[in-house]
Amino acid sequence: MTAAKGFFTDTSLCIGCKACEVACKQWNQLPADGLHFTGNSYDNTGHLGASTWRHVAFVEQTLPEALGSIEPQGAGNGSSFGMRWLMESDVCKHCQRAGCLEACPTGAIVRTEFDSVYVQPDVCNGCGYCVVACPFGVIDRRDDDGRAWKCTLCYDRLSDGMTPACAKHCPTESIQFGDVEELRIRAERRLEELQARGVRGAQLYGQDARNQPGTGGLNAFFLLLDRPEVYNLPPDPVVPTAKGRESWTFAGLAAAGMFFTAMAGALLARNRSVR
Amino acid sequence: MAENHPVGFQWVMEARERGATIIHVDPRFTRTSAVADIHVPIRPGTDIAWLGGLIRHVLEEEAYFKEYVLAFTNAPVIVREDFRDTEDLDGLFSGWNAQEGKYHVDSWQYEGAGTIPAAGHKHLPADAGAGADAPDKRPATLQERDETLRHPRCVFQILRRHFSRYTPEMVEQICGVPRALFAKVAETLIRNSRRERTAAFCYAVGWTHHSVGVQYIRTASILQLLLGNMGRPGGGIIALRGHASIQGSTDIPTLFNILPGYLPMPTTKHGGTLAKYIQGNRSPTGWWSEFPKYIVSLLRAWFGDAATKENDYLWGELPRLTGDHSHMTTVADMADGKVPGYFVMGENPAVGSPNAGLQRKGLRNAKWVVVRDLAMIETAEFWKSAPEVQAGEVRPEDIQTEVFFFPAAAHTEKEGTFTNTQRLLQWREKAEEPPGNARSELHFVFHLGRRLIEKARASGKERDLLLRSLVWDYPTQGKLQEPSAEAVLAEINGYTWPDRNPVPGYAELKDDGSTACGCWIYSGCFSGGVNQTARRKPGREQSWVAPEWGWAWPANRRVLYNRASADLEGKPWSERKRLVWWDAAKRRWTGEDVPDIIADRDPAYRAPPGVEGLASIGGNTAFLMQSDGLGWLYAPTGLIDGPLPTHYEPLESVVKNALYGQQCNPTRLEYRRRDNRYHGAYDDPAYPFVLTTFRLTEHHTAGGMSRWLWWLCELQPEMFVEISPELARLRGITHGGWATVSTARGAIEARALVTARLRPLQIQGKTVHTIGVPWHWGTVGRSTGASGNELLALVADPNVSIMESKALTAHILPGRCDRGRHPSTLGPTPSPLEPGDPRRDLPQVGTKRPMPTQEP
Amino acid sequence: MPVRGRLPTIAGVSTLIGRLESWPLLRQLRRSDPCAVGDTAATERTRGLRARIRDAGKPVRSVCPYCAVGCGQKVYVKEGKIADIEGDEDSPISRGRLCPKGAASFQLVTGDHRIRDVLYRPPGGTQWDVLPLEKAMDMVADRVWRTREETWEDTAPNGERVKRTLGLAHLGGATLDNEENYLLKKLYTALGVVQVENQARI
Amino acid sequence: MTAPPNPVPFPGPAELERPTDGREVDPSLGLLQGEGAAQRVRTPEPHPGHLAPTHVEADARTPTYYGLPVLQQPVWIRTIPVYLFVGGMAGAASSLGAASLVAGGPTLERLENRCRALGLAGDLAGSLLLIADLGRPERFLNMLRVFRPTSPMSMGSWILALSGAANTAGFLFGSRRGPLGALGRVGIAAGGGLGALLAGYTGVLLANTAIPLWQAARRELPVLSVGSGMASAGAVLELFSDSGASRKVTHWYGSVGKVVAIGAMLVMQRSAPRAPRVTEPLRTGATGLLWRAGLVLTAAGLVASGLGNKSRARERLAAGLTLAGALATRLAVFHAGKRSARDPRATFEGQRAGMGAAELRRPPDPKPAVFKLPVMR
Ligand SMILES: Nc1nc2c(c(=O)[nH]1)N[C@H]1C(S)=C(S)[C@@H](COP(=O)(O)OP(=O)(O)OC[C@H]3O[C@@H](n4cnc5c(=O)[nH]c(N)nc54)[C@H](O)[C@@H]3O)O[C@H]1N2
Ligand SMILES: Nc1nc2c(c(=O)[nH]1)N[C@H]1C(S)=C(S)[C@@H](COP(=O)(O)OP(=O)(O)OC[C@H]3O[C@@H](n4cnc5c(=O)[nH]c(N)nc54)[C@H](O)[C@@H]3O)O[C@H]1N2
Ligand code: SF4
Ligand code: SF4
Ligand code: SF4
Ligand code: SF4
Ligand code: SF4
Ligand SMILES: [Mo]
Repeated sequence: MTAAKGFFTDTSLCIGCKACEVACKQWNQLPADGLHFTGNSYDNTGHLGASTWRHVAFVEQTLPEALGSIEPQGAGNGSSFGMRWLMESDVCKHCQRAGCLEACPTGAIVRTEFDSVYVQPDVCNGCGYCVVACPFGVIDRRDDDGRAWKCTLCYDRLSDGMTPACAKHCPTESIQFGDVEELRIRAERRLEELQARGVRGAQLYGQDARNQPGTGGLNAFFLLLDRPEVYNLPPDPVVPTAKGRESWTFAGLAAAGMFFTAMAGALLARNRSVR
Repeated sequence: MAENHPVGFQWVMEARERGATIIHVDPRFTRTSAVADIHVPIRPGTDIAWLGGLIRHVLEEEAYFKEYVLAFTNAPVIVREDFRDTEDLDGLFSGWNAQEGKYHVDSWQYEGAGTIPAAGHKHLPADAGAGADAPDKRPATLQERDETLRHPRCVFQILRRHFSRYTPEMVEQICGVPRALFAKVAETLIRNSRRERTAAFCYAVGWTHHSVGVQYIRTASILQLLLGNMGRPGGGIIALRGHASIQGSTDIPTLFNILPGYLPMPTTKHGGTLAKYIQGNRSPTGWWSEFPKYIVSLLRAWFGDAATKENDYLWGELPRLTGDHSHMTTVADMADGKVPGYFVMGENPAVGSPNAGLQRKGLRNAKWVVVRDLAMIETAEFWKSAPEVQAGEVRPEDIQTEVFFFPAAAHTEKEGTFTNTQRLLQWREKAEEPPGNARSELHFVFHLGRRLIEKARASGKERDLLLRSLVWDYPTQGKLQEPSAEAVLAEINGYTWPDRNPVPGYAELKDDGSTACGCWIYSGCFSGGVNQTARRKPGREQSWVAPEWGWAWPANRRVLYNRASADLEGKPWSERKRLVWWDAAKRRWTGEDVPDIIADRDPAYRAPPGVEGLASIGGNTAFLMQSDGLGWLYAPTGLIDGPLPTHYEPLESVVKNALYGQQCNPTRLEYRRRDNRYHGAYDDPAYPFVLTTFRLTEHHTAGGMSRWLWWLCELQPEMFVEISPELARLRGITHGGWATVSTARGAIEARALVTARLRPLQIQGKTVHTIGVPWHWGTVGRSTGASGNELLALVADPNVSIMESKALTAHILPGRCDRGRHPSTLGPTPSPLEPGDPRRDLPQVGTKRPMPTQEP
Repeated sequence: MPVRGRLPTIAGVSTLIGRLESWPLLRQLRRSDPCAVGDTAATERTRGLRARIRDAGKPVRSVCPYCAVGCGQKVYVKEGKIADIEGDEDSPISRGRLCPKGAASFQLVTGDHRIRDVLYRPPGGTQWDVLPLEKAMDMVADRVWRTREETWEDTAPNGERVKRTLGLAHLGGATLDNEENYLLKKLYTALGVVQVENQARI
Repeated sequence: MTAPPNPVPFPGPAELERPTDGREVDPSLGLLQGEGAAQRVRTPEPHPGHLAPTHVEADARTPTYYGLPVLQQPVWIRTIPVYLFVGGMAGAASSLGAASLVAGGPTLERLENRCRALGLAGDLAGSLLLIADLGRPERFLNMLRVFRPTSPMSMGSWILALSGAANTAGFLFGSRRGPLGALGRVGIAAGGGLGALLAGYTGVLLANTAIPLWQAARRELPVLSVGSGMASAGAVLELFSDSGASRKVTHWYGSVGKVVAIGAMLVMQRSAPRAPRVTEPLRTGATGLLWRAGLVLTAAGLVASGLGNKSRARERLAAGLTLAGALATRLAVFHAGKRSARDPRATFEGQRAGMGAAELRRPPDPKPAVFKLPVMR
């Protein structure tokens, strides 16, 4: 196996230009999702979906405690007027323990030699189970197509030694692509740097199993400037399978119970009739 | 910048990561503000006051870079005795002529020496006094100076007096910027300037789209010169220009007032001879003394053998300007039926130009219109889908304009060069043939030209002489008979005449007709017969200047005025900031970049007084194009509205000018017409809010290149306006609901995006609300909506005829638009001109403002 | 389904075996891969997946047509058609990056919104008609000539020599190439047209 | 001079403005070959309901992203709750059938036959319901491409398929003699075991997801599934019971099922005491009503079938109530899950309250041996 590849998305560098969204659509030649004005800041995409594999979130925050303060933030978040505007480019996390992958009954979803999670469109039968199994709400089935789709980590490009389209085109290197191991180190260093600059709320999200035990770490992880919820990310996601064992146990017990009930009933009836 | 030049912004982000401080001055909190260190919300239209405040601060705190200022600027130069400043005349400079409604600039001149603006006079009012008739042609080398900067009439002292009232308190009163924030910015700027550090200013149309737009940039120039930030790495004033080749279309201008390479268009003032034209525009000193070579080579390139020394190279046959023939003037004339034929190629004025309704009225009143574009646009469908047609006010059947739509080839379907915002020419290769009958402009002009030249040959009339003489022999290629763009580029580069060997650069051009050159500043782009603009040595294999990628004018120089990066002896001011320097051993200038000075001019050389020509360029000359080689803190000539920037309110404002009795720029271009009504100068009760227009990263200008693309449309699917929660509350507008914005020119509806990114400002004791209007939408395309330019008026900066789109007044109401008749569809009956608001001008300014056009 | 009477042929059996061979379940068993989350479950298509521009040959070097930053673009052409447009890593300006507009230029140039015919709308017309290119060019040349003749002025009303026409005007240039602007300005000046303007003015 | 109008009409922008696939590549100019190029697109694109202008006042303590869902909603259509209902019933019936065969003796032969029929019918109907829900029904066989123990859906498919096979064998041959009969009886017995799993796994199917409500109820859901399956199988079989013995058996079976189901439901309501938001859909709104209806109907079915001497009518009433209760319960669970997915606070508050990975006793192995990474060439 080649080294695991992934993204470190450093939101402190994002300028919300959406180049990643369009570059992804362009490379993958995805259809548009229609024209829907949301009024949610500049985010008219809303969410990742079957034909949106990159999504840029926009969060306008007034910082009450900073009102009137003109201290530069150092991280550059223009907050001299008590306001900041957070932007984050969201994508499939290519989880170490991927809910979608573990849930897929057809084997349409596989893990590749780059340690990414890939949906094979020639296999997927659209059962929709991956959709509910992803703790991040990433993968989705396109109704009119019938199959589930998500970021491929540009599997086709990686196979030819190319950088994924979104990372390549990101003007500010907010999306950094590379070996996950190396990205992790870079991310830790970046976090320290930002903390030293006094950037409020800076935190890593999902860089390893320690940070995110529920998923065993993400191959596409993030540096956030606020709590995950602010960006619509779950604070403590967990791969559903991790809790599945318990469920199976109860299913087994219940099944056994049922069988015993049935046996008991049958025996009872037999005894009665014999008597 | 993050919004509209996102990929350029990577360098800003990189600088930030290396410790640079980013300050963003913008009325709105934008994506740029989001990553900046300091955001300064400013009232639209007040940056001169803001920058003026910084200048005053730098001067008062003695924070300027003294050695630099003394070495390279005109701070010590002494100005004529009869000069009067706005401080003396309540907002006017000396020389105001109420009869003509403009300044006579004699009194602005230096003591003892004449001046010619860099690159001559590009605008018509360059008449009496501005140097065109050159009352004072004494060479700049004769100017009087006071190196101690104490002389009361030296530029430095004038500057001090001029800006003395631009105090932080005044800045707060005018711009709405709190004093503490001002202090913070001033301190940051100063800390990051002068010898060891540099600061750069980036601007785009947030600074230029004002009736004082040019003076905005002048203010920044003064500040940068004082801080020693010009011509140095990481410094300068960086114009972030608009379209892919907007710079190119200015250098090789499809503009009325200049010829290629910024040579002025002939005007009637130049009379009939080339000599008179040269006399009025050539500077005796500085690089501009080479002027004759460029005009003669141009004429040779255009008219070939027909242009001879004897016939003045046919200069006398060139068309003349008599006034302002700029876009807005032409369209107003067209609306009055004076311009029957109109070509629009790669522009969409029905959406992009101010007072869109008036633009369309112009199209309706033309006889024929040719539109060339990639896709269907509003300018071609004005007779079909315009708002007034949709509203039934105008019937297509009644529109007598003949319209031709020619499909254009896309950038991948033709070869040629774009010049980007850093003056870099980059050659594009061709990927495929254009579809169907789509053709490049090169194809269109060339074959149209062929047809017209044939007609001219047949006519034999005198007026067709130029056409008959035109050098139009470009080779064509392929099935489509596409003219060779390289052949055209070779002509632009220039060659010897008549054997057509490429010249290596403009230094080799001659004024005797032995060279031909289509654009002298581009000379060198094809040197050695090699297309230098097609060079593509990967950036990572070169120095940080990357001189072997494309080709920059002039002479592949990447940083203009880079001589200023070294001190008087030619040593870099700072090793950290070195760019070019004097190599004493080789007796040559050298460095990372091509030095912006004559290569072997010894730093110690000083021009003897009175000397002319290139010999007037001293080894200390950092601003070669200026007649005196100096950075102009004070502009004795070249500007129509004053030698120093002065804060005037926009034509339409919400407050009185706090500094002067003169409310607006006295020389602004007004178009007083019934279909172009103006609001009151200030406090107009019908239009109580400030309106500013802006762009979105997701769309491109008038939308022809973005509103057809789903991938972009879905990102910003609908027209909206940005307002603050306070304004929304005040007007009862709900977030996401409809709002109607109106001015005297029109009304539009849009979704309301209520956001704290817009904040009300406290100005002179009142709350000022700003409405932010993106203007990308129109009636054609996959995402349609109202165009912001329905709201704007024709009104312009006098120097460059640029519109005032960034500061005006408007009204906003909740709900959809229920507009009355569109002002531009009002009948043809002549009406008395609107008198104009007397509060705009001091009484002595008079009412005789020359208006570029009037209704018939 | 009754199969009686149709004896399985050898070929039939072998294709069946072939089918079974590619049944990942069997692969799973053979490799004793309990979960089949990797290669076992991959299809031929997946294994052979490569970037579609792999066989497009050398890209055409271009420049983004939108804004003045001038980002480098690489245009990949396959079978005479554009397969992909992306940023040019070699460009010292853009280092391979593009903004959303630049990234969408594939759609700009290949979209079906591109018009292929010369369209003509006569005075008072309510719809577009199609004109042949050459004919349209002739018509435009005629109109230019006639309008120029009609509106020519040798002298201005005040008697100054002007040698021009104010009856013709041009707009546009910032989206065009230098070579195109050059020919435009050259031709217009020779025609005596002075009202030539572009985006630099607005 | 005017040109003669060319008869070819220009396809007006109106036509161009009509969206087709959101790519609109002119095939003579560009190639549509990217990974997503094969995505089929219907026009026009329906509006995703949740993207309405919202103005969320930033709540500093419990932020959400404009109230937008964090998870994707289940894309399953209504056939799925029906499948859960049918599958549960079939599984329970098969189990009872097997038990009758093994332990019931001749008295329960007719019952056993009915169980077989119900089991098989349920398997078939369930398969159809499942296939109907697939985005690409023609690819239903892909369900048996691999065996993925991590996927309850995969397990379920195999269970359903094997159960279907076993029940078919049982149905066809169960009453015969000889080796075929033996095979049939093996089928019945196997069908019984598989049926028990079939009834139980549907609970796991829901529980093994990221939907907060379902995940929180991961212990109760399988039990509820089984109970509800027994209840409905009991109700149907009781309706058709011909002998007192079989009636007793089915009554017993159904009643236990109902009791279990009710018990599971009561526990499930309280499954997330730390984050009430998670179980909110069970308490409020339409889903809450449906849930309570399921509970009440099931209880009513229990009461109606359990009291004294039964008339045929009362028997029918009891069966009807029970079936309605079971169906309502399934629908309630399904729709409550959808609501739970739509509510970002259910996810956020649940996980903040320790219901995410925090409640795992042992965090999952980041790279469990069982998922050893196969190397691709
Ligand atoms: N995405 C995208 N990029 C583009 C374009 C596009 O349409 N879309 N267009 C291209 C073109 S043609 C051009 S010219 C450039 C223009 O680039 P910009 O100049 O950046 O364009 P705008 O958004 O029109 O204006 C910039 C900002 O000026 C602010 N502003 C308004 N009034 C004032 C003022 O008085 N003072 C100050 N300091 N700021 C003010 C506005 O709030 C706005 O944020 O962009 C080019 N790049
Ligand atoms: N209110 C307000 N108004 C403004 C501004 C503002 O800030 N506020 N900004 C102003 C500014 S800075 C500008 S630059 C203008 C821009 O306004 P316009 O230039 O009118 O707008 P664009 O949409 O860029 O128009 C360019 C057209 O050229 C076409 N095109 C592209 N390439 C080619 C080609 O090779 N050949 C041909 N024939 N056509 C081509 C495109 O399809 C497009 O339709 O708008 C101005 N208007
Ligand atoms: S984020 Fe979701 S879709 Fe992506 S790998 Fe993880 S579970 Fe799968
Ligand atoms: S929808 Fe497709 S990818 Fe998702 S689980 Fe089902 S088969 Fe696998
Ligand atoms: S890696 Fe490729 S598929 Fe995934 S978001 Fe980026 S561009 Fe899209
Ligand atoms: S391309 Fe980069 S900077 Fe732009 S929105 Fe995406 S992540 Fe942010
Ligand atoms: S990619 Fe974006 S930033 Fe670069 S030239 Fe194109 S429009 Fe400008
Ligand atoms: Mo522009």
